[in-house]
Amino acid sequence: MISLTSPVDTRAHSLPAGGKLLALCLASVALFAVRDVWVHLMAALSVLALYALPGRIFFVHGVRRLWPLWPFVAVILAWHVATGATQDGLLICLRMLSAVGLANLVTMTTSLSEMMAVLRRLLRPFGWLGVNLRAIELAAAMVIRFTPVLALKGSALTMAWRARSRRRAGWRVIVPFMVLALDDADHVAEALRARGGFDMDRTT
Amino acid sequence: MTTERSVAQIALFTALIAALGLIPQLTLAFGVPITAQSLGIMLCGTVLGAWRGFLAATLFVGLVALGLPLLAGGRGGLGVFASPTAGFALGFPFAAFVTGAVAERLRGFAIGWSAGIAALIGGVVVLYIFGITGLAIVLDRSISEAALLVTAFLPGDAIKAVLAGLITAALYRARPDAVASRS
Amino acid sequence: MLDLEAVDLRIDGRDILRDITVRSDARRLAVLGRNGSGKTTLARVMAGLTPPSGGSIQIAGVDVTRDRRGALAAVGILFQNPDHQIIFPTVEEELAFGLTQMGMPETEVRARVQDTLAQFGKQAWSGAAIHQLSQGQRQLVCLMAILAMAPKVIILDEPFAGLDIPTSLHLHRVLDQAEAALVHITHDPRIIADYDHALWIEGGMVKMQGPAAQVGSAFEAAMIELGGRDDLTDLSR
Amino acid sequence: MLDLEAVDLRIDGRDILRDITVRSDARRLAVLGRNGSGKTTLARVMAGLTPPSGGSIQIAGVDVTRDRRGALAAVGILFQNPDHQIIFPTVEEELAFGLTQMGMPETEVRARVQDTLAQFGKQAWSGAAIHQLSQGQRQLVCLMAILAMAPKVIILDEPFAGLDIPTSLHLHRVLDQAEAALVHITHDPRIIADYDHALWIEGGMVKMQGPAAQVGSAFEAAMIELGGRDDLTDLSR
Ligand SMILES: Nc1ncnc2c1ncn2[C@@H]1O[C@H](COP(=O)(O)OP(=O)(O)OP(=O)(O)O)[C@@H](O)[C@H]1O
Ligand SMILES: Nc1ncnc2c1ncn2[C@@H]1O[C@H](COP(=O)(O)OP(=O)(O)OP(=O)(O)O)[C@@H](O)[C@H]1O
Ligand SMILES: O=C(O)CCCC[C@@H]1SC[C@@H]2NC(=O)N[C@@H]21
Ligand SMILES: [Mg+2]
Ligand SMILES: [Mg+2]
Repeated sequence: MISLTSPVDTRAHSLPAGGKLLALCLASVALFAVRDVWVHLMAALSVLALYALPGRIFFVHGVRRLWPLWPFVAVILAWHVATGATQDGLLICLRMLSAVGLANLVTMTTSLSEMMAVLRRLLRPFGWLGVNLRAIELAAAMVIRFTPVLALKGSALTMAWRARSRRRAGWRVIVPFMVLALDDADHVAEALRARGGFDMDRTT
Repeated sequence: MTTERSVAQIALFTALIAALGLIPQLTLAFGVPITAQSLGIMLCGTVLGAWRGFLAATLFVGLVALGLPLLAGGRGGLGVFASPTAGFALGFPFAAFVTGAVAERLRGFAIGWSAGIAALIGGVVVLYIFGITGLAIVLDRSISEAALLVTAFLPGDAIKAVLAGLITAALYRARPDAVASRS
Repeated sequence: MLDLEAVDLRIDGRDILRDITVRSDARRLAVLGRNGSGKTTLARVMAGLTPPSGGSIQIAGVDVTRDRRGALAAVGILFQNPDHQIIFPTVEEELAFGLTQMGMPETEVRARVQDTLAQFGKQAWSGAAIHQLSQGQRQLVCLMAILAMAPKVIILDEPFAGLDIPTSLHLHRVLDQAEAALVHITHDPRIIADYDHALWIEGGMVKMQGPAAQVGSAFEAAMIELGGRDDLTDLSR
Repeated sequence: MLDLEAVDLRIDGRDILRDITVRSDARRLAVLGRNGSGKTTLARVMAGLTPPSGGSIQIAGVDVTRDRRGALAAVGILFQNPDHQIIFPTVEEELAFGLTQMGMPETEVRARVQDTLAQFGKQAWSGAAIHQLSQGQRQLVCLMAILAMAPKVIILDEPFAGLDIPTSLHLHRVLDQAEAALVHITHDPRIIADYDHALWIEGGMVKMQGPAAQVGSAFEAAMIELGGRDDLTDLSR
């Protein structure tokens, strides 16, 4: 599965992930605290500049990922123009674009494994409290495993259906599919147990 | 229930929510998509029960935050949590939890009904509370204005709750011990 | 019965089947080949489940890839892995499904299901939950589901791999009595020694084709030769 | 090596295994039985995956049901259906997982994975997507994953059912050289003729136990006798 990391390498890639995340938090809080539209305009332009720094490909890629926000922008602007509060509308839109833009920027310049490492550090205290961190990590890996396997099982099931039916399978396979998926989860669970599993150090 | 089985089922349902995001979604005029993913959230609760449903949805939201494009339309990353739909995404785990908790408390009803009602309470009422709050904050609207926006989802979400009831009942018939809200 | 003409199949730019031509009216056709040679893929193509990238297929006069309604009466396929075939939770539902799909009225479906179960002495299974059966038992359920539909050609993908001796012997007799033509996929040449025609597939292509006894013994000799070596580089493809 | 004492297993009020006692230091132990007799269930119990309802199990001195970490070095199990065993999407990950679980450092894991692949001449598979492999190829992956972990006892649930002749012959040699003790489950008595000890399971109980040649031929005779009859009521349970 592809993550949403950027296609080009940037200098921001080498900055520590934890630092980027902390900066993002502070910036987001600041954006929601300030109510001056000029400050927001400056902020939005700075974010745009950040996107432009690594070059064209990065810029296009990043802006495309902000595109899903256009309906919000349109609705808010229309609404505020109609109610005569254009400046408020602008402020809300700019703030939203800057906040989402900055957050995307962190995602684009931080690899999945670095993110995982930060998460692991954040979760460590829970480990002391008895939370099974290895289980969490394996669960995440298994989601990535299940997604293509589910697609595969789905097509195997459709094939089994077509082998004995002239009608298309359609919605009728939803329940058999879920049953198959549940059974697959059971098999994976047993396969995990066969090779150690999670309770190795616990004597049940 | 072994830890392995819990973890495998949690991972499976997280993947299921992700897979439901592949069903082409319809984006409403104000930008929130109509998505089958909330059906996945309902099923987390009705099948896995409150806690494991909560964990499956949390894992999903966590993976989105880490940067995997699992939301409808291939969206993901931290930006999601600064955008107007953030309330819905952050509400997923709680919606799943309440769905499961309600389903567990309605054992007196036939399973289809208890699952359907639970899905309506958790997957619609609770999810909307989070979603509306998120919209109100990010778009700077009042709660009632934001609430007006989400009424557009009601018909679709009512259908999803019915589906959740039917699917859960059918699963219970095929694999009784896999439906946690009944065992 | 079987008419494959220059069948090709490419998946993701890889040739899985190449230029397979088989024309046979044999009642018993064997398909031999090593692991990964393309037997299962060929079976799926023959059953009309995977459309080929090139060439044409006719089974019992039906273009199985296009005419799915005709295909249902022409060809039935036993999948190699029972988990890939079973759709329903109980034995009865699984057996009834194909019959209902063929348009058989319900009372007749029920009678046919019971007959098929009785043929294998498994009347007790009708309401049984399939996932509680053992692997070999599940495989037998799959087989019964195909036999019940009585297609003109039955494709069996390693049917004996999971069955015990008495059940295998019994199945042998049932298949001998059945009117259907058989396409039997295996990597064990001894099982098909008395067949009419055999096809040896290697790397997705026909390596040899002819009378079963002849192809079978050539295949067996080659396999034992290969297995005797300790240099395994030949074994991988 | 193997010490099972009056093992019972009930599921949903049904006795699946009853009073199974086996005490054996044989390097090669065969488990014979018909479809549905309880072989796979017994294998799971032996591997510590299903806790028995009664009795006790020790494999290589480890109480495998309770001591899961100890069990990892004591016993490895090859599942009957490869799809039930495979956890990860690529061959490399699948082979590495068990080794990592045993606490092996990463560089060593990688080396061991490559060695195991090389032993079967399958270096080319390391990055391969498992779902694209054929059934027999997947089965071989599962086997390599077990062999890489080098447990003291290896339980094989019909390992040859899906493998071709050269791979079977090669596997035979590998298993002969392996230091591990084998528990080999099958319904084909010919395969295990040269084993040390055999166990014949019928309806979840031990029907016969002793030298493999003796048990094997008794089993074979009984099976052929059963299969020869046309009255099938005996075939169902
Ligand atoms: N979806 C796929 N994508 C790519 N390659 C595939 C796919 N399915 C099968 N293959 C490849 O095609 C070849 C033939 O596979 P197939 O399953 O037909 O073998 P087989 O002869 O049935 O083997 P076995 O005896 O092990 O069952 C294999 O090398 C396999 O890796
Ligand atoms: N979860 C379960 N619930 C109820 N019965 C079960 C369950 N699992 C297995 N059984 C029953 O236990 C019996 C033994 O099954 P098992 O899988 O051990 O057979 P087997 O000897 O391995 O057969 P095969 O040769 O077909 O693989 C079967 O009759 C099966 O129906
Ligand atoms: O994809 C996202 O960013 C999360 C938005 C979720 C959409 C919500 S879920 C409840 C309601 N019903 C829908 O069909 N869509 C919204
Ligand atoms: Mg095959
Ligand atoms: Mg078995």
